[in-house]
Amino acid sequence: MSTQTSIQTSEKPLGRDELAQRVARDIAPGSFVNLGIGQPTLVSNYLTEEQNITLHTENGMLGMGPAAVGEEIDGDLINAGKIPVTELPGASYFHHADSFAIMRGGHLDICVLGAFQVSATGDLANWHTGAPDAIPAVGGAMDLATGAKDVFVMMTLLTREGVSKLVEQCTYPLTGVGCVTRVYTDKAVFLTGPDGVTVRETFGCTFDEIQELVPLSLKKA
Amino acid sequence: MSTQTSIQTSEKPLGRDELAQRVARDIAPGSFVNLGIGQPTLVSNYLTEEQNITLHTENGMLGMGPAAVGEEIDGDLINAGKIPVTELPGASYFHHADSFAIMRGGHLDICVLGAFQVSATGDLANWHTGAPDAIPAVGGAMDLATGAKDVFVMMTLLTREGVSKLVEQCTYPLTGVGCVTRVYTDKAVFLTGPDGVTVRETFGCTFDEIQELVPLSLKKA
Amino acid sequence: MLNFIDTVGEAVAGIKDGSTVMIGGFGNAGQPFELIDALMDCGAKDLTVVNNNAGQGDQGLALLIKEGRVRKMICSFPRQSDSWHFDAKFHAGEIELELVPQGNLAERIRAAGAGIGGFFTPTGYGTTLAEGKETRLLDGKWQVFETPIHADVALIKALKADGKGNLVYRKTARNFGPIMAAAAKHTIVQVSEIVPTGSLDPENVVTPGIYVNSVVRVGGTSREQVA
Amino acid sequence: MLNFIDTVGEAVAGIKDGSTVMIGGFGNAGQPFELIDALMDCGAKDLTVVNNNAGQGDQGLALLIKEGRVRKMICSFPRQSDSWHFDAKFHAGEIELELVPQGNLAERIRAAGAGIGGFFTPTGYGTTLAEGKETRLLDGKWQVFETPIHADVALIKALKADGKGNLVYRKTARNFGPIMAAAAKHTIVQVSEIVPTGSLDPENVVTPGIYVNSVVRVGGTSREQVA
Repeated sequence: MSTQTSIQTSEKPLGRDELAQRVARDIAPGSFVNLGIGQPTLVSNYLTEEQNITLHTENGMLGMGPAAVGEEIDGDLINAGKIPVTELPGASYFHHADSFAIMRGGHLDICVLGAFQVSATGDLANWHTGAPDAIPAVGGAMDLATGAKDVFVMMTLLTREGVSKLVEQCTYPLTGVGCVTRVYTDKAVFLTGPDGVTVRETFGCTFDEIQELVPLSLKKA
Repeated sequence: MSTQTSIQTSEKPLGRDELAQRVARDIAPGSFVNLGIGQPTLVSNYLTEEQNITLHTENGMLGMGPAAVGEEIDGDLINAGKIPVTELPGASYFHHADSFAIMRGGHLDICVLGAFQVSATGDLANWHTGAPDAIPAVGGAMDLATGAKDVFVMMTLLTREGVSKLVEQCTYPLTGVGCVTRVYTDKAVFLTGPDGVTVRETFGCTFDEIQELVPLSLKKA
Repeated sequence: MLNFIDTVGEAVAGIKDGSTVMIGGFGNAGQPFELIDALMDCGAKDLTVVNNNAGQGDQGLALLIKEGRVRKMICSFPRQSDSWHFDAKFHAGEIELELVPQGNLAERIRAAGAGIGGFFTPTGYGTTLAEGKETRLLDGKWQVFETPIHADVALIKALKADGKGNLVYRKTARNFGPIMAAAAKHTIVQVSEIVPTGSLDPENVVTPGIYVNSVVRVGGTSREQVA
Repeated sequence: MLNFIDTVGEAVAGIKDGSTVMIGGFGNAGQPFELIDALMDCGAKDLTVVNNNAGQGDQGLALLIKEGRVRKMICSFPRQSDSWHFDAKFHAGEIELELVPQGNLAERIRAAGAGIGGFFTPTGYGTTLAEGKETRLLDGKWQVFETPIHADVALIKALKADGKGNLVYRKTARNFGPIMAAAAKHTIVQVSEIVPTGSLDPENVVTPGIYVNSVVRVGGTSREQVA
């Protein structure tokens, strides 16, 4: 292993918006994409018209546009986070079973999800803290995790307590097994798969510094 | 058993059209009905406007109208027998999985089918002669037989050779098990079910004459 | 048999204690508030309710839960910022929860309407929500056996009905309506408008009238709010 | 990835020997004759074809069968008054037949598109078509286990496509189109008209463009005939 910083592509760790921009840039033109509730929704702000991305929302729509403002707000047109959104030309509506058939049948190119933890083999934990008094709520997370061709995770690499969320094995309840293909964090982008975890690029730190933070053996891209 | 003819409701055996008329009369107002290919199709000629029956065709339509004539003929609007038909006000079109969901989900009140044989317990054989060189073709027969709330069979009671088609056990390959609820024939109407076969009415013959023809023990209505 | 009914009260009058009731809607979109209010008023209790959520704020399903009329919720996402009535009942141990991944919820409802006795899906495999369930390797993926969710009654909201009970919906308010209509023994629909038979294009009907039993027009201002 | 293609020949050029090809249509309604002719011309052989029927008369699928290009048919109703080419091949032992009840055919195709690994259905229980299949008592009915039918390619016909590949169909020509589009890895659609994006009402789109890979406009006189 070398400490050279050839994969360091930014002087500083990325902020939430910079990270969203990075994810957006990596989405192939013409893709059909579902952006999870919360941080992943920011990605839509950085998709360009040339990319020609079609956004899916699990509550029954392809061709979702930006958040609705002012007069556009319509209680019958909301996204999975129950936020009023807009409709782009070429949109379509369908019922819930048809909407989840799109997700579960492997038709989405990419979904972007938040996470509590991702394991070395791409297991995802993002729906439940496991706390005994927490009310569990899963929504469409398991369907997205299992059904999309590529599952991208967006998260900070460390918890507020400084513990890595990229782990050997998840301690939080799983959302899906071996489903995550990429992990975008403030400090690095990781590729996950059956062969282990590869660091594709780092932000404001070196590969070795990332390796210090993460309790599993990393490979360099 | 008595030879009195109180259940004899016609002086003569019924012709195909009279039988179709009899079936039509027995369909409850407001019903959703699928009429099988061949003889059952005749039933539609005798449904009245007051009955408000909605016809389903398995190739994707509710609210099917009469056969198309002249200018009405449209290759995109056909019935399950591939005959051009018409569309009534209040019709709807849907794809094949949705169409068969209507049949298989138990939503049709009645389907009317032809038959080679019906057994004492309501088994139906109507899709295959079992001849070794015959090319089998099943279409939607098994779905209708299994899915409709009531399965009415229309057939002559006897084969050309004079053998009863109402039998103790079917010798032809089955379409469905215990699915037939009524059998309309030229000589009598039978109710079938777990309790055996009941003769509801006879046409041009007595109960005892029917019992002579049919190789299973019949009950009188 | 299709009936056009004058009031939401009459429409829900036949709902019995102990029924399984599907309620359409995702958040507030497509939620039949007036029918839920009527269900509240009719007094039916000991209900099993199937809905994506477990009520929001102080209205509709949330109120029904608050009043202790719901024995069990089958849903995918009970916990929301304003789901305080469900939260309280749940923490008090006064309501049962069957938590179902949203796609399984939709597919299980669809299965009930389509006469499917059960199916295998990869969703949930290896998670606590599949614990105790049969699994099988199919098409190279481990899958979990799931069964249909049937209901006695569905309460849904559509935009328009014609005289045959054919329905069309509006935007993402469509959501669970069509599959719940097919899955329930008795489907009650509130619509904004009843139009003459023949005025809906047969190509565009979303729920054919065969799935609809009772239609009630709900006039006046929509109570829909932005969540 | 969606492409608009100038000719049916280019549209089918990528179909390889040994492919499983779904072909839409019920009788002649919705059958993509021009795409089938192009498949004939492109020379692909050893095909497994999924269609409700096994060709009629001397055109389309019937011709493909006559020329010995179809190794196996998966269909519900091969025997028709004018299915002489299939009949001959079948009696000569030169074509394999998987006979599937029509509702199982539709549901198995739908399952492939929806990511369902298998399902139980009462259809076919106790018949020769369920011989050797797993059965199970569910919801009080004996049911048979059926698996999805996936395909490499679907050839379907729709009325219109917009610039996003969204499709609408016409009357009973819709039939297998929407479910085959979802079940195949690569879906090729012939349409009568390509319309600007935004001109199809989003409420009325039947097949969303996500299921469509190649669109080719077929002009001229329709070859549809009344069966």
